[in-house]
Amino acid sequence: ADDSGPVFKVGALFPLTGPNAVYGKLFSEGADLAVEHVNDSDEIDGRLDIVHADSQALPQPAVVGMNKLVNVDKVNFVLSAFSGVSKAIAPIGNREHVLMVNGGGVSPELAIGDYFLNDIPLSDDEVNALLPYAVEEMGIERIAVIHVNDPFGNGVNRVIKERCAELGCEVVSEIGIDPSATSFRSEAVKLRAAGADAIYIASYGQQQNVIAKQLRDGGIRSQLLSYSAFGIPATQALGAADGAVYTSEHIDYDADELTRDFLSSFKDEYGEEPNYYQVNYYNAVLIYADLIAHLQSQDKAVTGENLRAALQEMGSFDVVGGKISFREDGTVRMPIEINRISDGESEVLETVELTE
Amino acid sequence: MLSVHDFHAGYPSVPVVSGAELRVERGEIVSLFGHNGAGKSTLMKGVFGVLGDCRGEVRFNDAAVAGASTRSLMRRGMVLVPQERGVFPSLTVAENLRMGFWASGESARAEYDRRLARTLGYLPILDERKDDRAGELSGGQQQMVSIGRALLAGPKLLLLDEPSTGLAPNLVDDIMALVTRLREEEGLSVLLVEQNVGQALAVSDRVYLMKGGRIIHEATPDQLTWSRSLWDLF
Amino acid sequence: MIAYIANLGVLLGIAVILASSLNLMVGYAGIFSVAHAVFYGVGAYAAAKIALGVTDSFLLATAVAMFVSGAVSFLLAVPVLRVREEYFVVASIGFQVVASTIFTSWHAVTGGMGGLAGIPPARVLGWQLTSPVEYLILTAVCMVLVLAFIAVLVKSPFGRALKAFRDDEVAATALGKDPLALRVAATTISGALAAVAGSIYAFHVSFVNPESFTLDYSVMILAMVIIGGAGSLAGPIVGAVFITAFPALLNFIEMPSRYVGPVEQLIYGASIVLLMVFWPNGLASIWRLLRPRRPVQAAGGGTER
Amino acid sequence: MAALDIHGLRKAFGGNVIIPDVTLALEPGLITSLVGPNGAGKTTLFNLITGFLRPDAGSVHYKGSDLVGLSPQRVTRLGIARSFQDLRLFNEMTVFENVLVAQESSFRLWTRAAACRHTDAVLERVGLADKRDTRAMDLSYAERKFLNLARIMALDIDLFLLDEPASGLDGPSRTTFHTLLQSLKDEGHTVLLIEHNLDIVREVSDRIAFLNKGEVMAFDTPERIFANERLTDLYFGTAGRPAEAASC
Amino acid sequence: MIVLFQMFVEGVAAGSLYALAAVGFALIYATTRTFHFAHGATMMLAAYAFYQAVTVWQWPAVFAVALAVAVAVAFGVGVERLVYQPMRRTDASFLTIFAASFGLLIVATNVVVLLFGNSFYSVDSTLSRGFLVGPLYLSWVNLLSVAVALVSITALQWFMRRTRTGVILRAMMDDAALVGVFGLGDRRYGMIAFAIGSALVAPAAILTSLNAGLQPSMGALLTLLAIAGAIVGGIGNLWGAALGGLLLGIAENVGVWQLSSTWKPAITFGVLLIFLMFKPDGLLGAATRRS
Ligand SMILES: Nc1ncnc2c1ncn2[C@@H]1O[C@H](COP(=O)(O)OP(=O)(O)OP(=O)(O)O)[C@@H](O)[C@H]1O
Ligand SMILES: Nc1ncnc2c1ncn2[C@@H]1O[C@H](COP(=O)(O)OP(=O)(O)OP(=O)(O)O)[C@@H](O)[C@H]1O
Ligand SMILES: CC(C)C[C@H](N)C(=O)O
Ligand SMILES: [Mg+2]
Ligand SMILES: [Mg+2]
Repeated sequence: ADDSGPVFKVGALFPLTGPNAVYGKLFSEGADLAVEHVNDSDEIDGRLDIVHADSQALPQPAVVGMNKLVNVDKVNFVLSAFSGVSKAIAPIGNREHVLMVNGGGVSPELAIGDYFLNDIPLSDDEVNALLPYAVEEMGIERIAVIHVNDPFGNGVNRVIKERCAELGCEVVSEIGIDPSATSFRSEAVKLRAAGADAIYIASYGQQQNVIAKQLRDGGIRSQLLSYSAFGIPATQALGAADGAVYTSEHIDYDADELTRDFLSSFKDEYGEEPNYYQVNYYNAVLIYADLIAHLQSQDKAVTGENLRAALQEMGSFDVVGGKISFREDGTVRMPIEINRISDGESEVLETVELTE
Repeated sequence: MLSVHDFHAGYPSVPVVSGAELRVERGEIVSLFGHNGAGKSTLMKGVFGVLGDCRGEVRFNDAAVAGASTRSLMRRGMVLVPQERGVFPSLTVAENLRMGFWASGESARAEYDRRLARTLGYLPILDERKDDRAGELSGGQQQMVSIGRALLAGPKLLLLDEPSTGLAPNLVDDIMALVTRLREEEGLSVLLVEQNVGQALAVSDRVYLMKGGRIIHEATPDQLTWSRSLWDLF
Repeated sequence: MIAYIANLGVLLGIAVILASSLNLMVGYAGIFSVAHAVFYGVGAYAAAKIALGVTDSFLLATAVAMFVSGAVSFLLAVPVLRVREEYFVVASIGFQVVASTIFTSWHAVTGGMGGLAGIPPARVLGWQLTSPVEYLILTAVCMVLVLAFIAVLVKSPFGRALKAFRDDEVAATALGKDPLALRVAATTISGALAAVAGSIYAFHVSFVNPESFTLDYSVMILAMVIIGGAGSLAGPIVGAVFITAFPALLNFIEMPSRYVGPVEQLIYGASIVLLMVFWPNGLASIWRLLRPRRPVQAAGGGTER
Repeated sequence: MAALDIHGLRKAFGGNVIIPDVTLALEPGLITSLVGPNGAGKTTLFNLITGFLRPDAGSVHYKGSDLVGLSPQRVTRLGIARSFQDLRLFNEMTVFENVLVAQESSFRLWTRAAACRHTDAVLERVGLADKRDTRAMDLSYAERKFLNLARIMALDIDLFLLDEPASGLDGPSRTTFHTLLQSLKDEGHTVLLIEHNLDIVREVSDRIAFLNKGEVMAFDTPERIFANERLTDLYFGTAGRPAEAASC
Repeated sequence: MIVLFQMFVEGVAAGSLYALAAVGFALIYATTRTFHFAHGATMMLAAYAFYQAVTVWQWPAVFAVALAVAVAVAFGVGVERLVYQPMRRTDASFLTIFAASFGLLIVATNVVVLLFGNSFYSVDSTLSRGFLVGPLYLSWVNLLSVAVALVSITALQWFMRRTRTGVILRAMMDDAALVGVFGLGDRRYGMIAFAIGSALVAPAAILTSLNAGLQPSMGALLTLLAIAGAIVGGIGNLWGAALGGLLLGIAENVGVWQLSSTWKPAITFGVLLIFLMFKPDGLLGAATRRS
C-alpha cells in the first residue's frame, strides 16, 4: 500500500535446493501470497519483503543462512521449517531476539518456546490422534517404525513407543535410517520378518516415496502409516502409497471471511486447492503483520523484543482456519485429520479433537 | 643397416646428445663406449623413438626413420633391450616373451612357434620357468627374459644397453656368445653398450667412443686395445 | 556487507588452517588422508562440549579440542602403520565414514543430526567476542600461529625425516628411521592443528552437527591442498582461498535462482579440472615463477665431464 | 669374535626353499665379497639379515644379540646398514639433505651445527661436496651411486652391507669407489659386498663367500677361490681365468 | 535364521553390482594409474540416460540398455582422452589426477542436476517386484545382478588371459612405460581400459535405477564402494576386486542384521578398516615388494 514507509524483512529459511525443495516451494507459495495480501492492504505502515536463505532442509546450511539473515539482513522475524533446521537455529534466534515461526517441522522437540513458535501441531498430537484410531478402528496391534535418524525421526519414534505402551499395541521393530539413504534392501527384509500389522514411515520428501516403493517391491503388504509430510503431491500420486493412512492438521476452510477470501485468492493465484503447509506459512506472515500493526499503533519500534512482548499482549490472532493462540512452550493445538490415500487423492477418515 | 647423422637427443629442457654420427652395417657388431652419463642410453633411446625431443637424420634399412614411432621401428626390425632391465612381473615368462612377438607386428602362429623354439634354445633357463611369474625370477634371470623378449620380436638390428649389468660373469659370456651366434646364423646387426669393455671388445667389429654427448672417436677393437692415447680419453 | 566479508574471512581462515595442517600429512609425510574433516569435527565437538558445559573460554576449549583430536588422530595412525598410499586413501575413507556415523548416531554426546546448538560466544582472556569482525581477528591470529608452527616444523629434522619417508620408505627405514613413530607424530600433530579450526568454527557458528564434517568436506580439504600445490607452505593457503572464495565470487553472476547452485558448482568443478590439466603443480607455483630464479643446475653433470 | 655370525639361516617363498641353510661368520675389519650366480639368494640374504624379511629358521648374531625378528630400523640402529641394488635415494631432496637426514635424530625442531659439519665432511669424502645443493634426482648415474654410499657412511655404523654398489660404474669411478672402500676398511669397518664384476671383487676382497642355491659353497681368500675350478665353471666363465682377464 | 539368509541373498545381489564397479575401477586404475574418482559419475550418467530413454522417450528396453552402455563408455573414454591422457603426458602425480577426477565428478553431477533437477526419479518396472521361492523373496533385479556380474567377470577374465589386448593390458598394469618401449601401449589401450571399466558400471546403473531409483548423488557411494572393493581385493588384481566388491555388499546387508541401519556405512567401512589392518595388501594382493 505504502511504498514510502519502512520495509520489514521476513527471513525465510526454506529448502530451495536439494531433495526437499518440493516443500520449500509449497512454503514459499504460502508466505508470498501473504506478503502480497498484507502489502495490498493498509494494515501496516510500510511493507513486507521476503529474504530467502537456502536451508536445504539441513541444520548446517540453515545455521549459516540464519547467521546471514541476522547479521547481514538484520531481520527480526524468521520463517523456519523442518525439525533439524528449527532446533539448530532456535538458540541463535533466542539469543539475538529474533521471532521465529515454524509451520512445517513437527518433531516433539520443537516445543522450545521463548522466541520460537510453531503454528503447526507437533507430532505428539498427530500420533496421539492416529494411534487410538489405528488400534481401535483398524485393528492394528503390531507396529514397526522406520524413521530417519534426525531430530524429527527420533522424536516421532519416541512418541510412538510411549503412546503404544499406553494403548497396548506393540512396537515390533524400530529401524533408524540415514537421511540420505536410498536403498532399503535389508530394511525390507527386517520389516518383513517383523510381521507387523502396520509400518509407520517417519521420513519425508523423496525418501518416504522410495521407502514405500521398496517395501511394496519387497513383498510387504502391511498397512502404511505416516504423518503430515505425506501431504505432498508426489506422495499422493505414488502407486506404492495407495491405501496409506496419515495424519495432518485440520483446517476449517469455512471458518470465517478471512479464510474464505484466502481460499478464493489462493485458487486464483495458483490454480489449485491450498495445502496445510501453504496455510501455515501464510498465517505466520499474517501474525507478523498483526504484531507490527500492534506495535505501530502504540508507537513502538519493531524490534525482536517488542514483537515478543506484543505477542504476549495480543494473545490470539485471526488467521486462516479461525483463531490461533500459542501456548507457553510456543505450540498450538488444532484438530487432527486422519486421511487415507486412494487413487491419488486423500480422503478424510476422521477428524479428531484432542483435549488437554 | 643403421646410419645416424647429426643427431640430437635429450630430455625436456636437458639436451644430452648433440651431433652424433654413427653407422651399423648389416651383420656387424658395433660397440659404444663411454663414461657414466656420456649419453649412450640417451642416444639409443633417441634413435629408437622413445624420447620426445630429437633432431637429426636416422636411416634404417635405407629408409628415413627419424621421428618414427617405436611401433613402426619394431615392425621394421629394430629392437631395444633397455638398460633398466624391465620385465612385466605379474605376467608369466611366456607372456613376457609373447609381448615381444606382438610388438613385431607378426601374428602367424607358425612364426611365433619358430621364434620361440629358437629363443628357448639359446636361453634354456627360460624354458624351465616359462609358466612362472617373471617377478619371481632373480635379477639376472629377469635380464634373460628381457633379452629373450627382444629376440621374439625377430630383430634385424638389436640395440643392447648394458646387457651384462648384474649378471654373473659366466652369463655375460653366454650373452656375448649368443650375440655372435645370432650374427653368424641370421645376419643380425648389433649396437652394444657395455662397461665391460674387455668382453665387448672381443666380439665387436667396430667401436665408437662417446663423451659429453658427442661421439668423439671411431676405431677398430685392435686400434683401441693398443692405443694408449685413446684410453687416456677416458 | 562488513559482516558478510568478516564471515567469509573467518571461513577462509578455517580453511587455511585445515588445508595447511593436512598438507603436513599429504605433502610432507606422503600420507594421503581423506579423513581430515574428522579431526576438524572432533575438535569442533570437543570445543562445543566445553563451551556448553564448562566454560566459554576459547583458549581452554581449544586446548581440550586439540588434545582430544590429537588423541583421535593417534587412533587413525594405527592403520597408518600398516598401509601406504592408495591403501591409506581407502583406509582413511573408511575412518571418515565410521566417524561420520558416530557423529550422527552417538546422540548422548553429539546430539545426532540435531547437533549441539546454542554454543555461547567465545571469551578470550576475559574479552567477550560478539561481532563477526572480532571473530575474524581471532581467526587470523590463530591462523598465523598455526602457519608459523608448521613452517618451523617442516624445516626441522622432523620435517626432513618425513620427506625422506615420502620419497622412499624402504630406504628411510634402512637408515634407522622409525616409520611408525614418525607417521604417528605427523598424523597426531596434523589432527591437533585441525582441531584449532574446529574450535573457531564451533564458537563462530555457535552450532555443530555432522553435516560440516563429511567425507565430501574431507575431499574438499584435500582438493585445497592439491590445487594449491602439496608440499609447499604457500600451496594450501592458495588452495584454501581459491576453493573458499571462488563460489562466493560466482554469487555475483546474475541468473535464475534454480540454476545458481548447479551452475556455480559446474564452473567450480570445471575450473578444478582445467587447473589440474594445465597447471598440475598447483596454483602456488605462480609464486615460484615470479620469484627470481636460482641459477639453474645443469641436470646431470655427465655432459660436462 | 665374528663381526656377524649367521647360523643355520633358512628361507622359503611359497614352498620354494631359496635359502636352505646358510652359516657364515664375518671377520671384523675385513671386506668380504658375496658372489654367486644370479638367483643364488644374495639379495635375499641381505634382506634376512637386515630385518626386511623374516627367516624361517636360524639366527643372526651381532655383538651378542640375535637380530632375527628385529625391525629394519632397529637393526640399523644397532650398527648395521645396507645399500640397495636400486639405490632408492630421496629424489626430491638435495644431496646435503639426503645425507643429513640419515644421521640426525628425527624428533627435534632444530638442526645441530655438528650434524651439518659431519654431513659436509662425508660429502667431501665421496667427492660430492660441489653438488651439495643439487636435488638427488638431477645427479648423474655415478654420482647417485656415491650418494647412496655417502648416506650410509654418515650413520654411526660398524658393518656395511653393500648390494652391487659398483655395477655400471665406469673405470675412473670404480677407482674412486675402490679408494673409498679401502678407507672404510682402514677405519676398522667390516664390509659385506655383493658384486658380479670380478675385477672389483679381485681388487678389494679379503675374503670371498661363494653362494650357490642358497648355500655357502666356499668361503676363502680370493686366490684360493679363483683357483677352484668347480666354481670357475659354475660362475666365473672366461673372466675368471686370470690369463684372459681384460686389462681395463 | 531365514532373515539372515535373506539378508545374505540381498547382500550377494548388491555385492554383485559393487563387484562390477570395483573390477572396472581396478582395471582402470591398474592399467593407467588413474584414481578415477569419477567412476561413480559414469554410473550416474548411464542411469539417467537409461531413465530418459525408457521413461521419457519410451524406447524398448534393449535400446535403452544400449544407450546406457554407450553413454558410460563415451564418458569414460572421453575423460580419458581429454583429461587424463594430457595429464599423464606431463607426468601428473597421483594427487593431481585425483583432484582432476574429483572436479569431473562435480561437473558430471551438476550437468545432471541442470538437465534433470535435483529430484528423485524412479523407473517403473515389474523386475524389481519380489516373489517367493520357498521361504526366500527373490526379484528379477537381484537375479539379474548376480547373473550379469558372473557373466561379465568371467568374460573379462577370459579376455585378459586369452586375447592379445588382454595380455597387453595386464602388461600395462605392471609397467605401462615399458609397454611403450615395445611400441604396444599406445593411447588406444588406455581408452580400451576406460571403455571396458566404464561399461561394467552400466549394469549397476540400470539395475539400481529399477530398484532404488535415481538421484544425482547416486554415483558417489558407488565410487567409494568400487574403490574399497578394489583395494580389499588388492591393487592390480581384478578378481580380488570382484571378490572385494561382493564381500562389501554382503557385509553391508548382513551387518545390520542385529544393528541399526544407521550403522550400515560404518559396518561396511569398519570391516574394510579392520581388514586392511590385518591384510594390508588386500585379499589377493601380492606381498609388498620391499627391496
Ligand atoms: N629422464 C631424464 N631426465 C633428465 N635428464 C636425464 C634423464 N635421464 C638421463 N638424464 C641425463 O642425461 C645424461 C646422459 O644419460 P645416459 O643415461 O644417456 O648416460 P649413459 O651414457 O647411458 O650412462 P650410463 O653408463 O650411466 O648408463 C646424464 O647426465 C643424465 O643425468
Ligand atoms: N618375493 C619372492 N617370492 C618368490 N621368490 C623369490 C622372492 N624373492 C626372491 N625370490 C627367489 O629367490 C631367488 C634368489 O633371489 P635373490 O634376489 O636373492 O638372488 P640374487 O642372488 O640377489 O641374484 P642376482 O644376482 O640376480 O640379483 C630367486 O630365484 C628368486 O626367484
Ligand atoms: C516439512 C516436513 C516434511 C518437515 C519434517 N516433518 C521435519 O519435521 O523435519
Ligand atoms: Mg646408460
Ligand atoms: Mg640381487
